[in-house]
Amino acid sequence: MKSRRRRGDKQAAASCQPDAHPPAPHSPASLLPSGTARRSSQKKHSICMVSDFFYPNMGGVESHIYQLSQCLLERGHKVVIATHAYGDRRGVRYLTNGLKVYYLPLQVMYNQSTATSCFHSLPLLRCVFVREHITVVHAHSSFSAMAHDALFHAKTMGLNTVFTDHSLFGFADLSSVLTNKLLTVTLCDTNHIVCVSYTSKENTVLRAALNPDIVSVIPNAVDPTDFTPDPGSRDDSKITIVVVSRLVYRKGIDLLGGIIPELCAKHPDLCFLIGGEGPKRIVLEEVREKYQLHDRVRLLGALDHKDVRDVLVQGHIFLNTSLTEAFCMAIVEGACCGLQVVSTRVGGIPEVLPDELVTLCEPTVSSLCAGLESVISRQRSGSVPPPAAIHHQVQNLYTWRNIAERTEKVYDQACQQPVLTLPARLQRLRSHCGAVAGSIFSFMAVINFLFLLFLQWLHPVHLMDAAIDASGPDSCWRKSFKKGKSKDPHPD
Amino acid sequence: MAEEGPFTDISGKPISLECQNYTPFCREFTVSSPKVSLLKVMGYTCSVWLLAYAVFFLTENTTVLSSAIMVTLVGMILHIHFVKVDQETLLIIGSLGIQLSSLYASGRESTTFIEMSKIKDIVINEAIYMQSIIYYLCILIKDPSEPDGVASVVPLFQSSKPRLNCLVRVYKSCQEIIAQSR
Amino acid sequence: MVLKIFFPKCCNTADSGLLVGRWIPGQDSAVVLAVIHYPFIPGQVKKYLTQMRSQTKVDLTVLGSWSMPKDGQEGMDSFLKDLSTIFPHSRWLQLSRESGKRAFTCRVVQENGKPAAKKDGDDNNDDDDDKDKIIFVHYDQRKVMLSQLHPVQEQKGSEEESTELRTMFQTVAQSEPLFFHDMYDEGPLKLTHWQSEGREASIIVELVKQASVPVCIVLTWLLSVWHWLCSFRIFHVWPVQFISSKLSTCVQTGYRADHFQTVFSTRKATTHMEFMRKANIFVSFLVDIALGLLLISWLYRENRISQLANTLVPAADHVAKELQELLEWLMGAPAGLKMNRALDQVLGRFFLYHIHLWISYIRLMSPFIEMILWYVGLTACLGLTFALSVLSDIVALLTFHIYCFYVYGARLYYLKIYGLSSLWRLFRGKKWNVLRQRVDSCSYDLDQLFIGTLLFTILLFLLPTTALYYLVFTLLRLVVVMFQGLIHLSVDFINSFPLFAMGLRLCRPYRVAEGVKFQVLSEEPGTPLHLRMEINPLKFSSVLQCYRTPTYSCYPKDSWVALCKKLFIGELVYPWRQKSTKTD
Amino acid sequence: MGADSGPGAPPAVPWRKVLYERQPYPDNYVDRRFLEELQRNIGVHQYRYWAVVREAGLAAQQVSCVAVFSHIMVLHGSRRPGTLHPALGQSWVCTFGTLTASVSTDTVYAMSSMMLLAHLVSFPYTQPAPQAVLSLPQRCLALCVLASRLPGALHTFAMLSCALLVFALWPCLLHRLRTGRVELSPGCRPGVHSWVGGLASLWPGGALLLLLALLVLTLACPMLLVHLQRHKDNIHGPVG
Repeated sequence: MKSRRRRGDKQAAASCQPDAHPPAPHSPASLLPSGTARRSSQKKHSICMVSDFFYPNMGGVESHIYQLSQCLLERGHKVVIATHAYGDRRGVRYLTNGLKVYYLPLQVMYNQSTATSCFHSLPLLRCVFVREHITVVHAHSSFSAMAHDALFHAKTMGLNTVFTDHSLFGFADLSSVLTNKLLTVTLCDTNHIVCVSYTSKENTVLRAALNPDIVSVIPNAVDPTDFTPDPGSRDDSKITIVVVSRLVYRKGIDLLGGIIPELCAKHPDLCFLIGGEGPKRIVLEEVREKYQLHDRVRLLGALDHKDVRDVLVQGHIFLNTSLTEAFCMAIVEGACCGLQVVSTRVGGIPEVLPDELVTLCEPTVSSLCAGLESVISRQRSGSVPPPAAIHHQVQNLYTWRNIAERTEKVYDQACQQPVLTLPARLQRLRSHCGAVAGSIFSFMAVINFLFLLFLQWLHPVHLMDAAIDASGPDSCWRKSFKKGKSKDPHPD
Repeated sequence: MAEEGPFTDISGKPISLECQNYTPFCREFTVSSPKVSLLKVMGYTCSVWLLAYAVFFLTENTTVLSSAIMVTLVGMILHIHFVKVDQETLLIIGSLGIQLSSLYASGRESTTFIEMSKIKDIVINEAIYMQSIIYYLCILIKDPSEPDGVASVVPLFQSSKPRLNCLVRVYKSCQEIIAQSR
Repeated sequence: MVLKIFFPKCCNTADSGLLVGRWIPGQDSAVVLAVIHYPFIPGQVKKYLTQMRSQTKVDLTVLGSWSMPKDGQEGMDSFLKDLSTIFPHSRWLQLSRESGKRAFTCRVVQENGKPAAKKDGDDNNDDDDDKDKIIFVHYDQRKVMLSQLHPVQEQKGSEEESTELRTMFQTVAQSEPLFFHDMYDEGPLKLTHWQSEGREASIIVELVKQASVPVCIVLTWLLSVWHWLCSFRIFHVWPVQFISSKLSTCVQTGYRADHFQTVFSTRKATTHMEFMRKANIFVSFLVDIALGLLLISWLYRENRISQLANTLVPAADHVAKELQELLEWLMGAPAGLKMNRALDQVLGRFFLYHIHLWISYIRLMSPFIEMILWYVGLTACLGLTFALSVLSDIVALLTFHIYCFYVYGARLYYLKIYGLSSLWRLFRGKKWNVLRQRVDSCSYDLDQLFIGTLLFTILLFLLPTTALYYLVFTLLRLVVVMFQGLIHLSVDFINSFPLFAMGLRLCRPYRVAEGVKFQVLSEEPGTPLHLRMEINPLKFSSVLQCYRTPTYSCYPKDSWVALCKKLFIGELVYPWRQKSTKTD
Repeated sequence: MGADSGPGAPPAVPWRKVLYERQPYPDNYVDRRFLEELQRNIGVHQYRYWAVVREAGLAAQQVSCVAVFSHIMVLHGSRRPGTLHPALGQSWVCTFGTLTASVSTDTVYAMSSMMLLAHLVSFPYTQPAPQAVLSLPQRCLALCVLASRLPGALHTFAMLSCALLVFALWPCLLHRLRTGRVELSPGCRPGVHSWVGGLASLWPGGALLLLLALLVLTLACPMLLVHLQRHKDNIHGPVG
């Protein structure tokens, strides 16, 4: 791994090519003239974002896709989103600025992720890719089966692919071994990969056995106007600790259940405000009942995204107990609201905020309690900076415009790379993913290719109506708005 | 007044669009799909009967034959009476309303008239149909309780399913008339 | 805007005269109702119109003039033009028909007397102004007057919700008094409308209308007597009420009494829906009685009753025998299943004793069966529904033993499942928190665990035996329930089927209108657009949905999944709905 | 700072692994320190042989308990029914007789041995013993199944009380000993084992098998564990 990296560096330095990625040994990409690269920054892409997770579901991945798409639209690219149908919401919808969303009727299996058979989503996804003239397929989240499927199909159809990994995985247990194998297969011929933090990049490179040069690090961002401090709305007669997260194992709710009784016994003026819903809620409820803390631990249940800020500003300290986290948006939001942030030192969290804004602890009850105690004593003595100062410091750290710019460069780079032909792809799969998995997935790739041929015969491209662009270079969205008559029948 | 274009439906079968201008505010669009092909009917009938005969040969039960004949006959009658649509007509009369009618292969005609005061707009929409995504023309019906809301959507040319170029043509002339009558 | 003129077909060939009708408020359209012929005295026309206005509550006015060229009436045109000064108006229509042409020409004169727009055959160089557009809609006055537009709007007050077509239909329907004036009436005015050739009426209908009032009074009195009888205290004692609510005959009697009350109320049906409901109930009542009489005429001929009785008793006996054999089979090793012998024997003997009781009961009853059947058969003269309900009750009584077995089996099984599920939670160290409706973790003592597990073992090993008995008797019970359900469905079908509305749809399709359809009449170039308006009848399925008499089967039912779940956990299932579930 | 803005010459500022600072490196820059924080075998406990042997004693002891129980069972089964016990739970005990009457003996044995095996697996061996949630019900179930096979009510009753002693009360006593006075517990274990040996002498083959099993469990298995320690290579990627 090390020798390969050096070679990449040398090559980049020698050729002065902005594209630092060493081309794959069996691809003729290195012959691209550098002029194309310079021109390509002006080039507009047609991007299809694919993920199982999108609005109306709420979460980090969902808002990432939405905000990134909006900023890319602003920069003149054409963006469509493909996700699965959420209950009654199926078909085609338009969001702000002509962001087109396909809610495809695919069966949901578990945790909002679709069932995968590698093939059954091909007809619909092919239809989307063809009629929208997609050039780049950007899949999100390794938990999303639809994203994996879309990458697989896009490669079969010869489109450029980009993948964003939003989460960290372990290596030890059986399920992560299987997921990592799947990720290896999916990513071995993907053009470019985006990770949200350096730790996440290391994790992904290890899991999927990737060349680190095709992995870019682009963090998430937070809209600072949504998270403004409001010291007036908090009760200064007591100290409030806010926790906003889904109540699941990965977010360390068991740790929280250990912290609450210990700190509440020590500080009689301490309150907990917990927003979120999940299977671990029962742990907190049992703790509350056991120690009679009904007036000091408030469980707010599921929060809408717009209510999060109003909850955050009611507290003094923001606590994050995650056991694993690629890039913690929650602590940025907390700091943006001017709170003192206490967090576990896991995953990419140490990279997110400067040391003066966050107190990092080990993911144990005793370490977290010690960290919280120190912050509480600082809060009591009044030696913490005012919320407005913290907000001012945080607000320009992560902005969506910057993220979109950097992602655009990733697209430019991905578009310069060739998409592997079927034989090359089969060879790559076999050489990269081990004998057994490689052979199985080569077989799948062949079947998928045959299925694509069958579909091309059954439903030829010339019979598909090209979609009218709502966004992108020749968007009719703005034009039609000026005319005062919109083609979009569904005002959402 | 009739205009013929090289129009096809979404599966590539040729259809014809006939547009008749009665007055500037009254137009009629007729989309006709190809008639039931006799060859196809014969093919289906023959295959069903051959199958029935094979079963009869194995079981030596004559009810198989008679039931096969009944099934083909009833199936054919149901098909031409309820499924196969030969012609779909859209009659738009400015300030009065829009009338949709479809003529089945058996000669049965079903008609709906929607008054202009109930119509919010005519639009081209996208929908997922079977395993593909298609464009279709539809009428938006006003919600009486909410002036800007849409109560329901009435799809047009549901059985012939023309492609976008045909839809755009109908859409444009419909919009002309609707704009006039406002 | 486009001017729309609704013109009755019958006036196409009318002589020249004045157009009487109404401008529809808010819309740019006029409904022509009749033509008043020349000669007339304007004062009399005005008087007649005010009289009609008060009768019909429709804002009738003179819309304009109608000219039909005939030989020797050359000066008519200018005369009709001058008429516009006599009648007050905002707009004056001048319709004229030329001989040899089918289309009309129309000229609209505004209040200032200047022709605002004209659309003549000879005047082709008209500017494309918005105002010169006229649509003639020809309608069949009779059909429009008699038809009822769906969905039915009962409130007359909601004028702003009613659309143009609805208002037009209402106008024609309300102007009925205008059409009573036919050509044989003596009077100063001559009108053309659909009844001008003579009024339609039927002697039988009029006679029935006259006769119905005293009949209704008598029947209402009889009904009140029935209600007085029902209100006796004795019928409200618990067991009587309970049993009568479960016997389908009693339920059917209740329905019938309700229906009678609706039909024979002395109040006249004011709205359309009310009238249709009455008519539907009445017609299905008649059909029901007719079917019942047919049944009687079949049943009481050729000694069929005794034949029936002679087959019924052995059949019940046979069923009991079969059950006995089934039980004996269950008491061995049924289908090679290994069951707990002791429990098996106990249960088997218990059920066998029941069958023994049942057989002796049947033996005791057998001499009287024929007589009972004879009297019971008479209920068919009250209608087929009664006969069917009685049949359902007889089936329920004859299979009472099966019901008993089912209840015993289900209760036992339910207890077992309940015990097993709570002990399984104990097994995993959990317990059911009743207050919070959730499963909590709980630390049990050693002895609790020990005893709990012992009990769990016992219940687990006894479960197959109980489950088998439960399964067999549930299947038997389901057969009976399905048969009863079939009977209930057919009774319900007869009770609720809107026979009258269906007949109306079949014979007079225009009476139930879903909407209208238009047809472009072959136009001649340069004339206004002529459309023919026809009535689009309601679909049969919509008729059924709209006019169906509400009965108990219209209430939402348990889904199949819920039924299966109930069966699995051993809750009792009944062909009727439970009181407790209804309140949920 | 974008993917392709990397300059030819390395910038003067050293790269830092932080996201909150805009650094003059491309997004896909790979630093020398890449994967430096990769950790292997963190938190791995280095076992010492005799300590493991001592811990394995607990497992061996549980196996012995099962053996004691099985032995009692066999002894009971080979005797003829004696006089009925007039004591409590007569009717209770009687029902057991009929429970598995229609199930064949092989099935009963198979079932009970499965249960006992499951018990051995799910027994809480860790030192601060949590509550025996699954283990106790499992052995009770095995016991009930076996007890229903016994010829008379007296045997069943005796069996139940004996099992209660071995399975329910004995672990309690051990727990007390372990938490109270630690020195006693290793001492009493050989006692149990020897007792087992004495009883098993009625069936020499079985005794031999048990002895072998105990030896393997207490001596060979720890040795294997300690030996395999050397080959451990566990990636702890940057997971957190």
